Amino acid sequence: MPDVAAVSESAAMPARSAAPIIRVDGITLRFGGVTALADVSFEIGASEIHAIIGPNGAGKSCTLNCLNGFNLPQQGRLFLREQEITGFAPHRIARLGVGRTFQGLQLFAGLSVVDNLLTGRHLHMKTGALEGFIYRGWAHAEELRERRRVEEIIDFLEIKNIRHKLVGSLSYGLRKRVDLGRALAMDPKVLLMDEPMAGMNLEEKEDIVRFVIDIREALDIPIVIVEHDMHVVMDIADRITVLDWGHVIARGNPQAIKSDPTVIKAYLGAEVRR
Amino acid sequence: MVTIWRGVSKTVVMLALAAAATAATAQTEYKVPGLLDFSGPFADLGKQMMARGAVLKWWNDNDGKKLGVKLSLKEYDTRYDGTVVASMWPGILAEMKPIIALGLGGADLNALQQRLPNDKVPVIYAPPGYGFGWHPNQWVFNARATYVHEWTTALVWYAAQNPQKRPLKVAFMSSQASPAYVDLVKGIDKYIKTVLEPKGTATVVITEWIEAQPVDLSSQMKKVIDAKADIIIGTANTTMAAAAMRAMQLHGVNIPTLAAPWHTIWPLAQAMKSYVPWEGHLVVTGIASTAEKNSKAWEFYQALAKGYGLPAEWNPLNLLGISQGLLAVRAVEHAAKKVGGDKLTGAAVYEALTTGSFTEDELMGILPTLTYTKDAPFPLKGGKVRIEWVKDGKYQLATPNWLTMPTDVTKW
Amino acid sequence: MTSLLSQVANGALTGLLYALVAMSFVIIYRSARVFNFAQGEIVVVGAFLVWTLMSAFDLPVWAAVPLALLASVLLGVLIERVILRSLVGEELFAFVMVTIGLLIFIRGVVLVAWGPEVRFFPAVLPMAAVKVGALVFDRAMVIGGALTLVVAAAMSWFFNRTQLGLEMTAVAEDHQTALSLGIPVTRSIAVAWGISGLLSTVAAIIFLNGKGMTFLASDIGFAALPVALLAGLESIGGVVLGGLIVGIALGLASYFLDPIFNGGVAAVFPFVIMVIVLLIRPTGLFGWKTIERI
Amino acid sequence: MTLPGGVHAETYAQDRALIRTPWQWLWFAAFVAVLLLLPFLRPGGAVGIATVIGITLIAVLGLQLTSGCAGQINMGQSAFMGVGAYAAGALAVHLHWSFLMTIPIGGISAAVFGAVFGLAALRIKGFYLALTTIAAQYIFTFAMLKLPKEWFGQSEGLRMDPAVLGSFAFDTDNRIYYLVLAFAALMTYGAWGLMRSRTGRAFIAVRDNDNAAEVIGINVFYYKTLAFFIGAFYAGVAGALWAYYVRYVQADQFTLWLSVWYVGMLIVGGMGSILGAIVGTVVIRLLQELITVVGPQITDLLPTLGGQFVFAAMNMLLGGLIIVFVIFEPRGLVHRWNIVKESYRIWPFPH
Amino acid sequence: MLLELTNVEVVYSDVILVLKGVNLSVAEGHIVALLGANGAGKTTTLKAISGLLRSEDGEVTSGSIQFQGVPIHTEEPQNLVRRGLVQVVEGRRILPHMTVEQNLLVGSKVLKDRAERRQVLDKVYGYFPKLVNLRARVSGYLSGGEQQMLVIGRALMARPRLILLDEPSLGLAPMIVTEIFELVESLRRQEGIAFLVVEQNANVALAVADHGYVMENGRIVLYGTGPELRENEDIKEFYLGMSISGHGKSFKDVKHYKRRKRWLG
Repeated sequence: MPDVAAVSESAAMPARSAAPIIRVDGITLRFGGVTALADVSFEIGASEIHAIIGPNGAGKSCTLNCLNGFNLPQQGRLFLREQEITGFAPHRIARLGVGRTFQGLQLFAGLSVVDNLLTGRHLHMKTGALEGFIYRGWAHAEELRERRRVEEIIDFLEIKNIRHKLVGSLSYGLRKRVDLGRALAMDPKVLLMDEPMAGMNLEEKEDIVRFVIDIREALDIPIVIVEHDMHVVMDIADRITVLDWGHVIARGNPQAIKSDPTVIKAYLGAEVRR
Repeated sequence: MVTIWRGVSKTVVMLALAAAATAATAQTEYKVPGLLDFSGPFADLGKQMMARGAVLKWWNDNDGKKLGVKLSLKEYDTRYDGTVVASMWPGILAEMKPIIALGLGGADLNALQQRLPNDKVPVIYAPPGYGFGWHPNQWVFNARATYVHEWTTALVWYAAQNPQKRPLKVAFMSSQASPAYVDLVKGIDKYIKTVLEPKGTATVVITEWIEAQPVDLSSQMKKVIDAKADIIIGTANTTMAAAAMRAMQLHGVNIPTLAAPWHTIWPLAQAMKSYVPWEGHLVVTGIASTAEKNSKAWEFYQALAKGYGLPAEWNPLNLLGISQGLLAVRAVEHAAKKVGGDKLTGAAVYEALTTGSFTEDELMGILPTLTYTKDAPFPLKGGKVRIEWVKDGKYQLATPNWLTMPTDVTKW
Repeated sequence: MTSLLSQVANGALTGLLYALVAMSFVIIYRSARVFNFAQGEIVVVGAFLVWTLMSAFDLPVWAAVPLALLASVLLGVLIERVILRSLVGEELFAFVMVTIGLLIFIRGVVLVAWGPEVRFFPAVLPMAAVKVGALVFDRAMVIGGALTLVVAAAMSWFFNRTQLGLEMTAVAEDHQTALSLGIPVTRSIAVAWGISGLLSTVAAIIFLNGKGMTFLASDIGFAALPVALLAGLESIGGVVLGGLIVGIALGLASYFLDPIFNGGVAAVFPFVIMVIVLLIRPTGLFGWKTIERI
Repeated sequence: MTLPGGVHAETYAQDRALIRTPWQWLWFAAFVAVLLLLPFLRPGGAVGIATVIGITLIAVLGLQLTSGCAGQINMGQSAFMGVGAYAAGALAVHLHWSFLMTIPIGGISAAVFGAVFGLAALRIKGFYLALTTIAAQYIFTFAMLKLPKEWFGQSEGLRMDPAVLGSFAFDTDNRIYYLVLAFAALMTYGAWGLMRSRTGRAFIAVRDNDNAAEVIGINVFYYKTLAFFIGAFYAGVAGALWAYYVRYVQADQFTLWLSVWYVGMLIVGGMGSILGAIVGTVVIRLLQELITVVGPQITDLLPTLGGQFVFAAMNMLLGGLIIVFVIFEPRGLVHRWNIVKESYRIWPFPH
Repeated sequence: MLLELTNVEVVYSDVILVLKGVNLSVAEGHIVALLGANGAGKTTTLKAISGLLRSEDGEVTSGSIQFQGVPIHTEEPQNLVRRGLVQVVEGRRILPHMTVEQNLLVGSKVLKDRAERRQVLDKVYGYFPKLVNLRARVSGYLSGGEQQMLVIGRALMARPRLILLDEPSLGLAPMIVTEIFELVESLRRQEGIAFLVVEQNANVALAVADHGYVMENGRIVLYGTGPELRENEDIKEFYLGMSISGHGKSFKDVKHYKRRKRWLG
């Protein structure tokens, strides 16, 4: 990846290819007695920003978890570029190029920012335990090479001056940024983002939005984003899937979603009789 | 920190030496390291075994003075942990340059026995030896032969008491928690099968492996009873012995057990305040008997207790400590006579130990006459034991005299 | 055949006794989320308390046992107050280590206070044989087994039926929720330590009844470990079943496997069963399962 | 990475380096010199203690990798050590292989045994895992007493000859000290390399958040197993060295108690750092030494107390110290040291 | 006022300032909604009131919290429950391995005897007839709605004056959410219990609320009566992004230099 930040933002929107990158085919996920997802299907096209919205607990995170292989749906199938990935272990799916940021703080608190990002490079590194033990030579060279790569991301996310800090000591906003950096370090072919704006102020939100748009433009990858902030979603999403209580109740572009009566109802909730 | 304390200790010793110098005695002082367990699994031995210190003091005042030798004992808590011994020993070597050392058992034996020939320090052990220590040219010495030697002696004697003139039926009941327990069972088992069985003296009817700290032995005991055993061997700690006793009471039987004095009758009868449950049970020991009073050993004990602050009572563990101390001082004595009290070395003491005999007289009747060779770390020939038992509710000697140990015990 | 039956039946009884010790692990674990490695030492302290009161002070059973039980409750509460309380919120490792430190410390205390000599534990329970057909049992063991069942039932009742017990179960489930409902979590944990101390002494009485004893009796703690784990660290009733399973399996194993391995299976077999069960059910047979989230 | 103010890395390699200032180099060089010259500076006692510390350190480093870094509590380290000792011992005794072969093979044998528990670690977590590893101890003792006598000697154990290199035998305290020192240095260096390379990061990722680690592409199953494998490898090497030091191997030497102490050393030093393992090992071992040294002194000075009382009281002291330590500094000495250092530091400063 | 917060500041782990001067009050028998985005500090506010903060290394560093006119910010949770202040923690924290009835009984710590417990229990069952048939069921197997009812019912067992309700609609179907808020409303009406409800679903919360507060970044940024807020354009936009006006420019138009400048400074 070239320096992402340097890519002009006036670059033309990449053309959409016809084949979907991700296809979710009727997945159903249950925990004990609770149905988290019921027959959910959708597709993610190449380099689109696809938002999944819905009330809290509607199954948005569960959807991402299924895509990651973290949760195994009882029914339905998942495809990544027409390759079926249902039942794959999460690390295998990650290897296929699915990057992910998390809703809560899921960084490795005992590692510095640089090392957190380097864990994102894990997939692309080859040093085994033995080379690590010897360290000189190969392992060292790879370490430096990957470090260079990670520094690009640090540059892009503008977190240079905190690179050696333990992430446990960082503020919430910065941690979210490191989380994004770690996902980017994976060189993802698809990026899943779980509530990246949660708990941020307007300025921080603007930053993240900028990063998201830049990433899409520079990497030309689809981004699946689960988000509550409708403002952000309506502004940046190409397509939106609306989930409610585990069901897909609407999908389409922002304009269509905004005026969809089912969506309004789900979001507003039914009027309470007084 | 260690350095500081070593420093302090040195100062203390120097002061003591200065004080000794004013007394104008020309004794050459040799420091003797003692390895003991005060907080590990054999902590119960620690207190009793300190009797060996009294022996050294006694000897310093008597024979030591004549020879110009003074032995000062320093006890260490090894927690019966090989790691502690292994890390401590080089320091002891460097600081004390010992000519002899007093050990405790398995843990320090394990950690030291391979290096002692290089270190040129003989180490004396009080309890009986083990098969796994039976190698030539050892610098480790037991004040008596192995458990197997001692216990088979008792077995042969007991079989001879058997009025029915049939092979004595032996049951083993011991634990595999420690190699030591396994070792003694294996040795006796081999001796019975190769020597006694062909002679029709004894036969092994059952071997029951139990836990070292058993909860309940009633079903194991049932098997032993069903096997019609005449005697049970191997309950080599008090918990096993007590649990076996309970199980027998449960089944309403009383099969005699054979063990060392500090395993069964003495500690448990003391705790239970009664010898009655132990009627007919035997113990065997290569040292003087506590059942015997007014013997030479008893007199020696009295002398130690009165004059040298012997902390413990007239009991088998105490005797262990005394026997160990005695062998040590006599070995030093033999060596000093040969090379002179101011020229003692570990090698000289080793030579003294491996050549010549230590007479029962020298050993104050606590030990029988011992003759060591370089073939084994214990006297292979001529060793003797005493057998004690509970008869008519009284703890007493089963035979008036020492019994000679068999010489046909081969390594197992 | 009788021998097999006898081994299995006596194994089951022994297993029940282990269950009693395991229960004292479990009661602390479920409320405080701490596995107390020093439990075996607490059993020893309980045992010495009884011994001191009965053998040294010559108190009668009816006075000595309740006094010892009371003292062991206080000991449990004291440990919680002084040591565990200051660690709330620390990592798992801290708890592992602090109870190990406690183990070493209590052992030192026991050695200083009572010394390493062998003691004869008084026969609090009647010692006699109970014959069932060809099988012979130790009456004290049978009483102990029955007592274990009674204690387990009582504990089950306490934790499921009484208000205090329910509150303690709530603490076991979720400290914060319990707090939000007005349950004093730290007090519940202290009560758990108290109960656990009590059970330890009861276990000591049954275990050591009329036997020789030294400070090494603390091995009972490690012997009971497989029972607690196999059952799952939250379940009171499960522990009884776990004890029975381990005991019976032990009986079977020593009958069938000892001849093959030339004995000694009893020491290792409970651990082998434990590992196998945990591989299949990682929180034991009756332990609480948790759902992981990201 | 804590640096004094004003030190900036010019290259990533420098940024990655362990020793970065001239003063650090000086201290390091002095430390190495003391270690190398120890037998001449303080012959005897110090060498013996240092040898055992060196062996212990290797085992504790392994435990640090398994437990401190990868977060998998392991209370079977001593059993793993035993496996290494027996494997190396058997090869040396029966096949007369060189220690250059037997020590690594001892390590690998232990590693394979340890990896079995790593497999379990995927499913079993927390206290359950810690207690499961205790089973290793019982299985080890059982196996060593049951496997054919021709292999491991059963209750007799294995008696070994000194390690030999050409015609040079490691048969004195000083010689074996250098052998252990060399291995300890190598293993420490290796642990450091492991820690700051891909494997170490994966370990910490698995420890801090195994779910997130899995999702970003770290094979958690593999790394948990690997953590046990490597940790047990270290234990195996330590065990093999122990075998060559004591030249006698028996199951009795490797107790659960020892594993417990290893965990204690980690706690005192600090979880998750190589330096923590070193500090913890040295501090606890010296403390134990101190007690074995001070005990007799007190007994000498106050003979009326008797050794029994003094030594038991020492145990109280040691246990009490650990408790106090955990309560007041649950993250270990190294953590405290870092905090102290932190307060002197002006880094990070805006460039 | 039943509950009054004045300039409350909360710090976590001695460093992270989460609440930056919160003023808020709840009158006897009122329903007050506390709205705001994720991470705005709503839950922290509730925990500061109920005393749960301290169990998470949080601390009220300045300001005052008064309940029934008495300062309570150093009070232990159990004493607050005794005084009638109960928090229903976010995420339907049932005690999953206990039965429904056990769950309810656990909440009755402050009641004095069995008879009283029985009586309150019956009353709760009266409000939640669904739970009667489920009383012996292990609560982990209940549906989300049933669990939500259970936790509210459990809070009622303490006979509270004020319930702090954290996101009751989380992950529930609209119908169920409606049902729950109807219940809240009827509890207020019949029992006179006051509620402080943290909610993301503004509409449903404001429909029953007498007053509402909007939080952002640890501060109260908007205050009004229920109907006022419901008609407020900012609220609509804040929660729904439905309005085309408002924010003024699209997020897409944010410029790089702005970030650069701030980060370099």
